[in-house]
Amino acid sequence: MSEHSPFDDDSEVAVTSESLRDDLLDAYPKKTRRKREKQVVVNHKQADESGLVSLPVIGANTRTIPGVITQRGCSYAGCKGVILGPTRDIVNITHGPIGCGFYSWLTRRNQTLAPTDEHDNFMPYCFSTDMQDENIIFGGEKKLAKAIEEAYELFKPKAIAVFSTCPVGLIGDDVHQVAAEMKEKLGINVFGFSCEGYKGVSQSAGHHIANNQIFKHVVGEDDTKRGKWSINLLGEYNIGGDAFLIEDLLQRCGIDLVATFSGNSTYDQFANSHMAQLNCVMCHRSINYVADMMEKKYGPPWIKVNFIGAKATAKSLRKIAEYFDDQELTEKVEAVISEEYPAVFEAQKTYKPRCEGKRAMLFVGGSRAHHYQELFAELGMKTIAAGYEFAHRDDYEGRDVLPDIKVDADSRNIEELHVDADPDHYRGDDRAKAIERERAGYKFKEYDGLMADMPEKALVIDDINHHESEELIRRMKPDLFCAGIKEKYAVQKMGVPCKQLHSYDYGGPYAGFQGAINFYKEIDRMVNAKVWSMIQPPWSDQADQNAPSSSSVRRDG
Amino acid sequence: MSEHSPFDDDSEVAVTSESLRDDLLDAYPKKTRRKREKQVVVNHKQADESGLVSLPVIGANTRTIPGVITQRGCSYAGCKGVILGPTRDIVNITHGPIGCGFYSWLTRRNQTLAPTDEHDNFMPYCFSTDMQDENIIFGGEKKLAKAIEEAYELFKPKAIAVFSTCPVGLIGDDVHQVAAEMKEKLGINVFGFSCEGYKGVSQSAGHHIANNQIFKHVVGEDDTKRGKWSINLLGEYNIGGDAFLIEDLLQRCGIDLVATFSGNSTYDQFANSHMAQLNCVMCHRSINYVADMMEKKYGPPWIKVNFIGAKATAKSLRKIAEYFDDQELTEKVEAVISEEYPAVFEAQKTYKPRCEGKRAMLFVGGSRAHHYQELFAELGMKTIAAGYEFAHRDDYEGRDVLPDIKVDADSRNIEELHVDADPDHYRGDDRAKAIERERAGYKFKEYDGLMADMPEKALVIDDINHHESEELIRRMKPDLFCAGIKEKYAVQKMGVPCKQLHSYDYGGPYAGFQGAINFYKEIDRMVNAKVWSMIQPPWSDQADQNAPSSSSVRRDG
Amino acid sequence: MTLLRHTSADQDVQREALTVNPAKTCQPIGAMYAALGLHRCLPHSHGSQGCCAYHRSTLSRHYKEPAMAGTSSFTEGSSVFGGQANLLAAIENIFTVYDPDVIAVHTTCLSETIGDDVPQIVEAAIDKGLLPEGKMVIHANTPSYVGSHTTGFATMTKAMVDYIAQSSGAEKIRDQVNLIPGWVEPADMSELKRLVKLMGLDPVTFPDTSGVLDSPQTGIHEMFPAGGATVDSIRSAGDSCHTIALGPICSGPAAKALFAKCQVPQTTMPLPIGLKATDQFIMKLREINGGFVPDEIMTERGRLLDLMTDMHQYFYGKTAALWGDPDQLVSLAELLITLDMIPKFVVTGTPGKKFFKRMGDVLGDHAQACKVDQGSCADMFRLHQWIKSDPDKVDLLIGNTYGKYIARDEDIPLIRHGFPILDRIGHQHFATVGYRGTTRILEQILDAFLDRQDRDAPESGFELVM
Amino acid sequence: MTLLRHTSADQDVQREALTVNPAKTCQPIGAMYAALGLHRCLPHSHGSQGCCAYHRSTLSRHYKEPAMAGTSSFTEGSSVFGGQANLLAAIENIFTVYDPDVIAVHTTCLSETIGDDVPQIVEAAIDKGLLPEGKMVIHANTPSYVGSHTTGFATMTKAMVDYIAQSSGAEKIRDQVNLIPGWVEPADMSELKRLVKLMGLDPVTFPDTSGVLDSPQTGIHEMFPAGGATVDSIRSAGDSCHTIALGPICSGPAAKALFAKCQVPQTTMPLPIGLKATDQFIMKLREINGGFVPDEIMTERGRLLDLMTDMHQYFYGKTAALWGDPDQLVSLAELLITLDMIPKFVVTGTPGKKFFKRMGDVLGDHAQACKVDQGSCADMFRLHQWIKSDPDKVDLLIGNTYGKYIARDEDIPLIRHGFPILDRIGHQHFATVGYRGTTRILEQILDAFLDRQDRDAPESGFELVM
Repeated sequence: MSEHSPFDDDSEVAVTSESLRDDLLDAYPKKTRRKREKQVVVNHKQADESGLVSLPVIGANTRTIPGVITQRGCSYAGCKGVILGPTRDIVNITHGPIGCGFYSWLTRRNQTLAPTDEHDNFMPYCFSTDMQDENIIFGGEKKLAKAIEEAYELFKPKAIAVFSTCPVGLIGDDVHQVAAEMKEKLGINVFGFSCEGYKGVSQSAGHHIANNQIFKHVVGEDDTKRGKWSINLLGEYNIGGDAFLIEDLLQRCGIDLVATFSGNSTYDQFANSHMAQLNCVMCHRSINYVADMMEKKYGPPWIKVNFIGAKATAKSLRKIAEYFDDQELTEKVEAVISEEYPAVFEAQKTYKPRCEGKRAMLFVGGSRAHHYQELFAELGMKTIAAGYEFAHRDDYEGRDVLPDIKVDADSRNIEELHVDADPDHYRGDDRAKAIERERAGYKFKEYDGLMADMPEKALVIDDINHHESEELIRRMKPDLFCAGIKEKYAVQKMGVPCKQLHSYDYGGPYAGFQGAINFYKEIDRMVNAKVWSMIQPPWSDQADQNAPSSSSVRRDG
Repeated sequence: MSEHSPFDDDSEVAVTSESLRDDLLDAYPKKTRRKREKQVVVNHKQADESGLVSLPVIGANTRTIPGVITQRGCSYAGCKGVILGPTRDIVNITHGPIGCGFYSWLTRRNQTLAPTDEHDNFMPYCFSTDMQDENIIFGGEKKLAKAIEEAYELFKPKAIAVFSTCPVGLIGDDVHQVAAEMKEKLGINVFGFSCEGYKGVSQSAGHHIANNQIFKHVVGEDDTKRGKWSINLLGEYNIGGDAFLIEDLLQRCGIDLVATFSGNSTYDQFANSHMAQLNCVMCHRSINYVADMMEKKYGPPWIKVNFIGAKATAKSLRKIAEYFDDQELTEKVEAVISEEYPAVFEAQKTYKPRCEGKRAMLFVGGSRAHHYQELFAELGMKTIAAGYEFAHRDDYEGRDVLPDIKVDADSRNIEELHVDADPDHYRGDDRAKAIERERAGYKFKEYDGLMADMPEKALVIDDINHHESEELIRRMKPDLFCAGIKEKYAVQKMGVPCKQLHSYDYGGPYAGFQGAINFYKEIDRMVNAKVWSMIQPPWSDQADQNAPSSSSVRRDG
Repeated sequence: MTLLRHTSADQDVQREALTVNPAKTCQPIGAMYAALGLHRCLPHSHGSQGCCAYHRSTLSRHYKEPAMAGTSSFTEGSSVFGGQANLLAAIENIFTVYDPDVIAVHTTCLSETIGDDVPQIVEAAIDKGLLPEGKMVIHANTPSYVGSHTTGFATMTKAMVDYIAQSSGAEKIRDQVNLIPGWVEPADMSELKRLVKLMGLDPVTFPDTSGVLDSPQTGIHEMFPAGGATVDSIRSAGDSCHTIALGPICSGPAAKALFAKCQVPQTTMPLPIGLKATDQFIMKLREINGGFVPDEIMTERGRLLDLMTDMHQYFYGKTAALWGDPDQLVSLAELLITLDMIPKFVVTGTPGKKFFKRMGDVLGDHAQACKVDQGSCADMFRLHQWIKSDPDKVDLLIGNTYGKYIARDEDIPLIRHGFPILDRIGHQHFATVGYRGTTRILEQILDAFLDRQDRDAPESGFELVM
Repeated sequence: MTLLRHTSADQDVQREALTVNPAKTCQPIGAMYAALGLHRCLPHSHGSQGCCAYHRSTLSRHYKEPAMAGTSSFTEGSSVFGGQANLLAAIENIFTVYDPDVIAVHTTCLSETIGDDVPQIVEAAIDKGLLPEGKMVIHANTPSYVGSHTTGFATMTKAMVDYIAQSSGAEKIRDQVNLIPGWVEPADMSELKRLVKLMGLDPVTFPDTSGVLDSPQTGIHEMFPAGGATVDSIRSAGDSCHTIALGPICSGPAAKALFAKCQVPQTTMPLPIGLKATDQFIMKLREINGGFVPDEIMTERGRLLDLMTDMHQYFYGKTAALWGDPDQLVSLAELLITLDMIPKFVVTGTPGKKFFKRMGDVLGDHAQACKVDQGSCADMFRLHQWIKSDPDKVDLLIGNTYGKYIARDEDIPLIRHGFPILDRIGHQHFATVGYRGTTRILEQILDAFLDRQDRDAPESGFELVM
């Protein structure tokens, strides 16, 4: 491993990762600095004598410091917006003041495809109890019950979900009780989420709350048997149509996709998902515990996959095939990869020379800051700094550190479901197959995290804030910065293109092979756009005279 | 007949028609005044002892005075734009510099309806020889011949027409010779028009030139027999879809419309038109001579009709039925009128009270300034001044004055075709029927002109110019002014709505019963639009302080 | 395949609890937008960090600009024990790291429900020496369960008066007027200032997001862009001779507070969108400037009228459905009425007493032909049900981006106006207030109608000229 | 059913004689438009009255304004014996009835073919005492069979120099520059003047149709509206320190004539549409003003750039077909190139030597991928055949109203730009020059693309946010 900072080679001033880190931290008051020191890490990998590499420890999944201008959102956003948002046929009622429902209304680009007009698709609707002053004072349960009834009467959905916003918990509304009563009364599934915005330290808490309730209230409701190569895809949210591309690949391979959690998903898919033979986890952060719970309760093992990047996609498909260990499947997978790869090579030939050597920074999400490095690598671009918005230590350092993670008060507040094998539904055959495959050297539950893949001495920053982003950009002038909408325009004002990796800037899809090609094109567009060279006016290199004040130079004529 | 001017009753100042006429004329240099005196006429109708009413003599179809800002256009416009424009399947090539073709390209709203994609419709195309300097110097015949060939090769039309622009006649290009040669060469009908802009004194000359050539080169080419109640409609140009409504009425009456000259027309209709039993003339000015020629050459008589105004439409339909004198037809016509009239009454009930008593002025065209008075009358509106842009004395004073009209040099230049009965095609039966009907009191070739229908002492102005229009409006403040696009915005700047009666302001259709209703609505809209009352700012009745000059009041802040 | 297909035309159960597709959002985002209109001010959301993230995202998506703001990042602990520690930390961090002149704190449903006393916490911050010399913290109480984004905007605007404006005791400055523009685009604020200056007066404009949320691309990110009302200018608002508050909902409270605090006479009037409301605006300025209107403004007025006469035939009798904020809706409805159009359906989620009265005044004779609704269930779902059940489909939709779903389903053209506009870029640069701004709206409406006419015309009726 | 369906994609016979759907019109209308930009001037068409009727109609349809002009109303007699009598009568009538300060006579193909000598006729008019004291008649030779409407405009503009401009012999006025804007909309002329003034210079602008062809509705018809370049101002053009001629075709000849006549140094540069051409314009003004650019202009530039960065993803790689006038086309093509778009097909009917070279410079590396044509048969028919035969349909059309037929047939969005725009209202009020004007074009392009995207999106891809 090279000892020098990834910054050194291109920059004119002698910035080292360490010096830059110091500079970032120097601006803070003492207490703030102490906290941030743990989260701003130089990726110095140390190999012991046996060659075993150890990574630095990073602070993650801890409270955001007030006032720093964070990227993070809240538990409600993670629960209602991210996890439940992409499911089209559940009526999602936000119980609270109007804002939360409003902001999470169609803003996440999780696409869905109802096969016909007869199929429900409630995603274009925003349902809210629009709590008013009096509901805060006298309680909102009655209004919530009424709202559920009204929603049922208008839309006749197969399920209604209720999402709690900040005041709901504080005033003591029992959404679960109301949900249970309405389930009884209406005869459809109704369930609630205690995903108040203050729960946990980031969206991550909301993912957990969402997944737990889906696991409790929906998974296992439908025992219909599935085909021979059946899988679930966990942690894929169909941003910009990613899931459509992945679905297409799986279908062409003959793999039976039971459920995606939750891109392009339906209630019925969740209900049947425990019948899949294998769980494939995309976003480790948002959902690895669901895979664990399914394994415990129903038997199917899980593996980590990644469909971002052409190489990663091929690898993931092969890994699935390898699990099922069936010649027919293996051949199909290879055939699909052979069909897709020529166009990828062609695209790489075009775009790599135009992007090679450019430097990217990625600060986003709970897996994207890692996965997208694959695509940049395929373009010959270097990721010189990265970090997550809401990940935990295992997402940085790998699952090996799981036992070492301290559970603090904020995380303790998030319910951990205790799951045992379901006597009626546990499938010993799946378990047996997993054990057999593991013996053959197949790796389950394997995730080494982001840091292992980052260059030596790259900066890894958890929960980055505006100050740190701006300093990084100002000092390092990367060719591209990846973040979200809140960061985008500030970054671009510095003359650096910013790719949104939440919404894809309304581009995409970027998953799979076709998606990789889309991404190459998009990055080429961004890093080679003429506009960045035109920001300085042609007279900027000439000394300006003192301009008269504008009032004095105006005339009539 | 009332003796007082139509202006007196509403206006506060004592303006008489005579005084206003004087005021209009006073602005002119002597020579100009002398000429305009003949064309600006107070409609003083004198009845002799026998009750026979004689109208004042008006100067018409005389040269426009240079510099007065006239409404008029030229011969080319009348020929290519008005008469040939609405025919969809002739390739019309303008031989000349680019402008003439450009300005007459799709600007007249004469709609057409090709029944299928396979039918030609060249109206959206502009064809021109785009004459250049060298063509003027060395002659343009070769270029014209080549252009005709190129047009044929690209479009394979059944006929090509060539229109001469000003320089063509001057440099001596023989378009007729070229046309004849190309007709020979290509095997399709090719014919030319000597419609140079300087021919005659207005568009009217162009109409004549156009009609003559169509009569010479196309009419009579196809002798297919027609049905029992067959007519041609002459002088209807399908502005805004008028012809579609008339076609519909005729069809529902069972009348066989052979050809319209030339609204929604085709080459084949013209070719077959001589087989119709009756010619019905809408715009007397533009085409009455064609009716005469057809009568002479082929036998069918002609009548004047008018489909502008509900009453006039009913009357015209009945007059056609009366001619054929067939119970079946009469019943059909009455049935159609009965179907249409209730909606007309309903509309009149709604709109008449909103428009009644409002005063209109009409200065447009060669028949519209007369025909549209019907519609205003149906709304209870008064036409207090009117005149034509390019009509002749008979259009004002009625066909009785035809023998008295002096043919001046300008008119003498326009070819008069000498037509005799066609020995092979003259239909004596049609002629016999006409004579029989005439004996029964049926009136052919009857047109009393505009003045007979105008109120006593209304102002009748031929070839009005901007000065006269502006004075009329300034002095009389009519509620509505009807003219064309050149006048529209100047009129409206005076706070008076201006209805275009060439293009219908991109509204319409206004013909027939439905068209009448459209027109009522439109006039109600115009005379009652809120906007006219808002032109003066609310502070206009308050004295304004002297504003500081704008430069001194600007500040920064 | 339509998207909002799940209810039939006749289906609008009498709802009293469920809001579907709201025509409003919550107070704090309004407070944040207003605070961005204060020069060198960092808005701060005292509550969960999700609120701040949502508000910043929405503002950035609408304005295509950075929307910088801090949050107190409440966790469960702060929700139980109060947010004082969080706000103190925030104040220290913000002044240390970002160095604004002002922090403008607004509350959320969370901090309001637990009852945090922001002024008391700010006192504590001062006591602890967390406020650098010359810096200030202002605040507004904006619980999300009261009012709407527009009232949040109003409340923060009023806070600027409460905290900053002062009467120096001297005579009022004859040529200086306060201009409270309400929630409009940055370009609107520029345009309003231009008009006041043309009228010979010196406007103290607040909040003023021009130069903040329409800032130039210069290669430098200015944490605090050049625009915005300065503290000094707002301070001097107490000495202005008059306050013009545009829009009673957004601007009325600040104007009234300024009168109460500094005795500046005030006039609250409609947002100058459309001929009549702009006439009213100019009339008032003319009253203040001693009675003149410069030629430039007369010309702009005349040009608008010219377009109104030229375009009238295309507007006459056409119907529209509108949703959004009351201050905008009243003026837009009036504009349509002056064009002889009919604003057939109008909804706003924002509550407030005088809306029906104001709409009634504007609609006049047409009131019977129009449906107007306001409040919690006066949402876009109701509007859409009205549209679905109307046999004469309305000709036009005017409102924010969410209208595109109705536009698609019902095949009705949409003019994007109001907040938020998430799917187009540029609106912040084109004013729709004043005579000139109204010409833009007219052009948009005309284009919508004529594009439709061109699209639907049969071959024979496809026109070159219009 | 398409309208321009009569030729298949592969059918474009090598034409040398037949123009189909021209991308130009004739000189006289340009002379008339230019003359309307002279204050208290009545344009006069020396030829058949049909020319004048056509030109006035077309100008009125484009500008939605009166376009007053006289005609010599040639009949067959005048065509044979010459138009002197007609012009003398016209001069007498016009001064008597309409009282302009200037009559601007232009010729037509008719009077040119017969060889009328306008200056000699004017001499005769003076001899006969037909010219009142202080009045003048200027003239331009604009045979319709030479050049195009744009060169006619150029010729009348040059006539203003030839007849009116004078050098007083004193030193040039340091802050006064001549601004020859070329054939642009009235709002463009206003915008250009505003920029020059912001740069601290005093523009002598001619012709100047602002205030003439965008005049207000006041209830009074002004035969000669308030706008237009005055004779006095043009007279003083000879004393300006510099002439900036925008567009070599429309403005170059006048600038050169002014240099020859009064030794005013001149710079002929592209019309400032787009970032680069506007930069060039500002650079030149900065050179003249001694070297400063005020903040206001820097901000406008930065805002344009901001939109360019924000919108870039929607523009990148998109293709367009353009037609119209060379001065516009060169700048529009450059604008598209700076947006990373490709102006794939470009035609102009206007002849002129440097067009290919200028387009080549602007297209740079893309020149090979683009088809450009000029002259008689470089018409919209050719452009349409190119579009039909291109397997990748272009994404956008930019040009005058006539493009709507191609737009309909090929289902490609059209942005109306140039002359004439007959089927929309309002364009004369919205500048497309300068940094601000360019933002309007950007907004139009973006709207065109996004409206299309919304229209064509499947249910699953219909997006709220963009």
